[in-house]
Amino acid sequence: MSGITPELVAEHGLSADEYGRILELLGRAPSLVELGVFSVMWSEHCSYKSTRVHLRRLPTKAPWVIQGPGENAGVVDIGDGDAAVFKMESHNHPSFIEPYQGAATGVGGIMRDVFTMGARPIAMLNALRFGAPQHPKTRHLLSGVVAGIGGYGNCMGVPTVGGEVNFHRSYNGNILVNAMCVGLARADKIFLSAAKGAGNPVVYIGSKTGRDGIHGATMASAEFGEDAQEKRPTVQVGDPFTEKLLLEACLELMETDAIIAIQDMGAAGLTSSSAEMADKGGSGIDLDLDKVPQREAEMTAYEMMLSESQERMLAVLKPGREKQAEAIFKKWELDFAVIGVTTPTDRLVVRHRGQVVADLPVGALSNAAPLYERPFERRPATSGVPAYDRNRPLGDCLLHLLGSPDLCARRWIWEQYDHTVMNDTVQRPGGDAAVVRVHASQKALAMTTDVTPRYCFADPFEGGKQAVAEACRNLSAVGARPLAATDNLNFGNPQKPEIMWQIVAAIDGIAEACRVLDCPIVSGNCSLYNETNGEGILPTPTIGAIGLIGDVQRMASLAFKREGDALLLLGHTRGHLGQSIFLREIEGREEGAVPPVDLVAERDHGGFVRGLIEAGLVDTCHDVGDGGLLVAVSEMALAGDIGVVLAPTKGGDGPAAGSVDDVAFWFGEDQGRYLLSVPADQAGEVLAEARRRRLPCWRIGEVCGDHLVLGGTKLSLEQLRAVHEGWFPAYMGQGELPPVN
Amino acid sequence: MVPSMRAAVIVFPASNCDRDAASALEGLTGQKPQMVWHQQSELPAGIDLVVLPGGFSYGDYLRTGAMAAHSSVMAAVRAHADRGGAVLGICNGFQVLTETRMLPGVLMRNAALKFVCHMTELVVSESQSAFTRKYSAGQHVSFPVAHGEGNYYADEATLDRLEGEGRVAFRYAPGHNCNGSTRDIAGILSEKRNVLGLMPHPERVCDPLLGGTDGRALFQSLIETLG
Amino acid sequence: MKARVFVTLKSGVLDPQGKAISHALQGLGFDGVGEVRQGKVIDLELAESDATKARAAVRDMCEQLLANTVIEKYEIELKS
Amino acid sequence: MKARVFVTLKSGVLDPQGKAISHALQGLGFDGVGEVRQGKVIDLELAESDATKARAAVRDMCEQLLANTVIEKYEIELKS
Ligand SMILES: Nc1ncnc2c1ncn2[C@@H]1O[C@H](COP(=O)(O)OP(=O)(O)O)[C@@H](O)[C@H]1O
Ligand SMILES: [Mg+2]
Repeated sequence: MSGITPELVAEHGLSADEYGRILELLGRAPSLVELGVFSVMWSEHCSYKSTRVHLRRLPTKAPWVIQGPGENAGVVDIGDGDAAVFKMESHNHPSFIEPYQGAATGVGGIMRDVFTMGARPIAMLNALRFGAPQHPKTRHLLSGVVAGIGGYGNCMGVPTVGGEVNFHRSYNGNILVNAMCVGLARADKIFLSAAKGAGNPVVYIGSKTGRDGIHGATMASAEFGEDAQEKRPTVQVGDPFTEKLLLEACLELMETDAIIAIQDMGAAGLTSSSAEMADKGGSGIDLDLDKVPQREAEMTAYEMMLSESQERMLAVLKPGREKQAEAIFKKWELDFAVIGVTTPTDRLVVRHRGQVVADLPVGALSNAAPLYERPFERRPATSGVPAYDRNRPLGDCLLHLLGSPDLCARRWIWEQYDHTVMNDTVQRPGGDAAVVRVHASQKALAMTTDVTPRYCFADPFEGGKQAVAEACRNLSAVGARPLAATDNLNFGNPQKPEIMWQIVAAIDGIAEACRVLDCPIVSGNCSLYNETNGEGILPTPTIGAIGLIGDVQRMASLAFKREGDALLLLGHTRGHLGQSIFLREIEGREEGAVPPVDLVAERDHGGFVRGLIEAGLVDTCHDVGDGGLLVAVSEMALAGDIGVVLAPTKGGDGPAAGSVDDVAFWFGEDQGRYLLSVPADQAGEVLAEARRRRLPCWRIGEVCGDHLVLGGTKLSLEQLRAVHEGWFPAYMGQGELPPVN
Repeated sequence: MVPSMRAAVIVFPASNCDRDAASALEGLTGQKPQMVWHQQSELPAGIDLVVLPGGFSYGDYLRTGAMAAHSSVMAAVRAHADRGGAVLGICNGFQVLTETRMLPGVLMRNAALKFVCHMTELVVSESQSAFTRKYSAGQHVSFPVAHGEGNYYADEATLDRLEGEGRVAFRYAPGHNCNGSTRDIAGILSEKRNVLGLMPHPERVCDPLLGGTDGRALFQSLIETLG
Repeated sequence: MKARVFVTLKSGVLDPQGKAISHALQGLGFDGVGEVRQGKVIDLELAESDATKARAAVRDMCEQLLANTVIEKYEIELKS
Repeated sequence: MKARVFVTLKSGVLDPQGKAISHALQGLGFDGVGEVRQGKVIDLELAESDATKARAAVRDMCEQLLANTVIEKYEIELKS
């Protein structure tokens, strides 16, 4: 008796072909529970069916990589027996529907991915994209998302130390909320999710199961229609208090040797956690749903298997250790139940009220999941040098840019995040990379998230390269050696060949940059179908990267520190204005070729800068990014509250290659550049060292006073600060928003 | 001279500045404080100082500090205070102290309804206490704040009394009241002056790498008094 | 005219606060406390004196602002 | 038996949330909205079936936990 109709199949997000494949694999029609299990396991979110073939091209190995992609998070060796564990994940669709809870549960989810590996989370970052500022939903979404991230992270007591925010109309109907968590573990105490061995108890830990977000995983993989608001999918509500207990209880249990495998219940909760653990362990699992702690009465097997209730974990224990584990969870007042056992079969068997409601070969859910080589259509990258007015007054342009939505200070956001709890935040938000000390040591981890979606749209390959290059540059700028990265690939509908091209090319660009910069990808996440009514987002492959600082006393920050320092510029300036913020904000156009990324130069410049910082020669450094040179200089001046007089030599031997005009020189977005501020008596040494290495480096000014002076242009720091700091509070304050919670 | 102050840090289920308080104390005294779980009904013997750390003891659900106020360890903390023992409540710890009524008033939602995390300038209004003797009255110090509910409120009579008895230990400096607290109050003392509650975090400014050392004098005052 | 609005979580939506309160009450020795749910009550003073119009206006306020209808429901009570 | 508890700020205690709501309502074009106050509503399921006992128990809950009587007052409603 199979009541599985084609409509039901379609509602589960499965194509007719995919359903045919299920019939073949099972040799019978699935039960409703089984159909639900397939629908989540074969969803884009869990199976990576559109991207898997391409993700294989990413470099994932290095001698210091302990765990690459394939586990809950990536793990790298940071010396002295310590390991850094990190990953980034999206919660885009839920955050659009309910910004506070969507963002909060996104934070909770990525933290679980990290502590399920045995790591204590030590820092959070978030990469956010919103629609145009003037779009009616943007302010509401922004305030909800920020409050949700803070609400969860602050309660957990994990500092939120970095991230990024962009506005663009392409995100009007699809905001992006990518959260990254970095944790610390002992390198020899990493916990994995392979449920090895038969006869071992499968235990359920954490919150009770309710009817939360049923079919959330399928929702995250389907394009939005007009009726997204109408359907009101059950939104998951986060409970950071319970998560904090879960964190402490799990870490306490991990101090024992009772655990064989452990995995958080993320999207598709019980289904994906049990199927993935069985698959990785090469075992079967028998679950008895009657044992599952339930929040609501009369839950069906289907609901329990698909529930996305938060703050839950599944673990496989060594036999006989149930009591020991239970005592720990009792102490932390969390639910604990033995709900199943591993078996020497290859089947996932689910029982409910005495009936077998699902009996599936594990391989059918994992290996046999569909894998698509979706057609793609190469779109030529934008090209050419855009026209612009060379005579624009530099000072006016600078003030305009510093106060524009994509370049203004983000203080309004990060002051709502506790970024100093845990007493190890040695570089706070607002700099290039955040720096968090490894507790009770001299080492520190630097971390950053980066991508420039407008570049990725214009040229996905160069854009992919640029995202990695910029992330590594941000790490180098504080003096950290890039170790590894996590990627969160946010794109539109992969069934459209032009979108598929963006995915393919961006991955290639990322792969090439990671290879040259020796920064492997160790974890990641894909979020596809970010489209509303056929309109896709700008391709946004967010890169989250971490780096190591050996001695926390030897690091750099962007703030000017001393009057009289010489300001040096490393890297060529060709005045590249294509796809620049200047072009968009001042000229009102988005066109031209993206700035090319010379990866070899990136590698060499980064190494040079790090060497100077490690040697104690440089303590002030900033990379030149969005908005170009003059914006970067202003940021250094504002951060240090000291002015600067700029006077680069013109022509021949000067920093401007060829005949670059002033506007292009100061606002071009050429890659691979850094600004260094060094005591005047050491500048010669730094310049000589650069010459020895044949690196392009010039003195372009002096740090002094309380103005930014450039030829006839003279702007006070006060003036610059007012526009830079002013935009966010003014924007969020116009017409008061209601309290978010 | 080895300071001999013995400190205990109370750990509620979702305390999250317990480690920070402990490492600040250890850094200044050379001794690890005792960590005391909220379900204990007694404090370890010989404790001079009890620290109620920052965090979200019970998720800040219902009201901040409300549930922690009923935990069994709080009866012991109250008894310790009644015996004249020193109690320092930081941030959530301050909220717990007002909920137990060991300190008067309440901490309401920040007036701007947002969590605030930044350095803030304080004025030490009272240097005559075990907590503040190493500061001078009127001295300006920088401590960070990190809270969503630090808006101190008490009725006028209570406020007058606090001020009259010299029990306002810290105020937000003019222009730095980040949460709407009445009379700019950031920290207050109990009647016997052995209990201090304050919203800003002195334990986060005991290490120059973390942005300052203005918090050290608070712990040093305690070491000098209790050691 | 005065209006009182109750904004409560839709049934089935997790209520962490309610859960914690129930737990705390049990801890205080109150036996027999089952599920606890926490919501908001919003009291409004309105210039409108016509009950039908007032109710309609408050309903609009709930839809647009007072309730997050993705997870919350609301009830309106009028008192003159 | 079910109990509903209203916990609201005593008059005279400033209510920033209420103020923000009132402000936002005006911004949305709702005229004639005067003072707005926000409080909590807590719904409890009780095993107790005797109304007098239930009310007494809930009053104790309010005094001990549900309300902070320094700034809040409470009302209790029982429904069987
Ligand atoms: N874009 C990507 N690049 C590299 N690895 C990826 C990418 N997307 C996903 N992965 C890896 O695939 C595995 C499964 O990812 P995911 O389903 O997001 O994990 P989770 O079950 O923890 O949510 C993880 O190990 C993740 O690191
Ligand atoms: Mg996971």
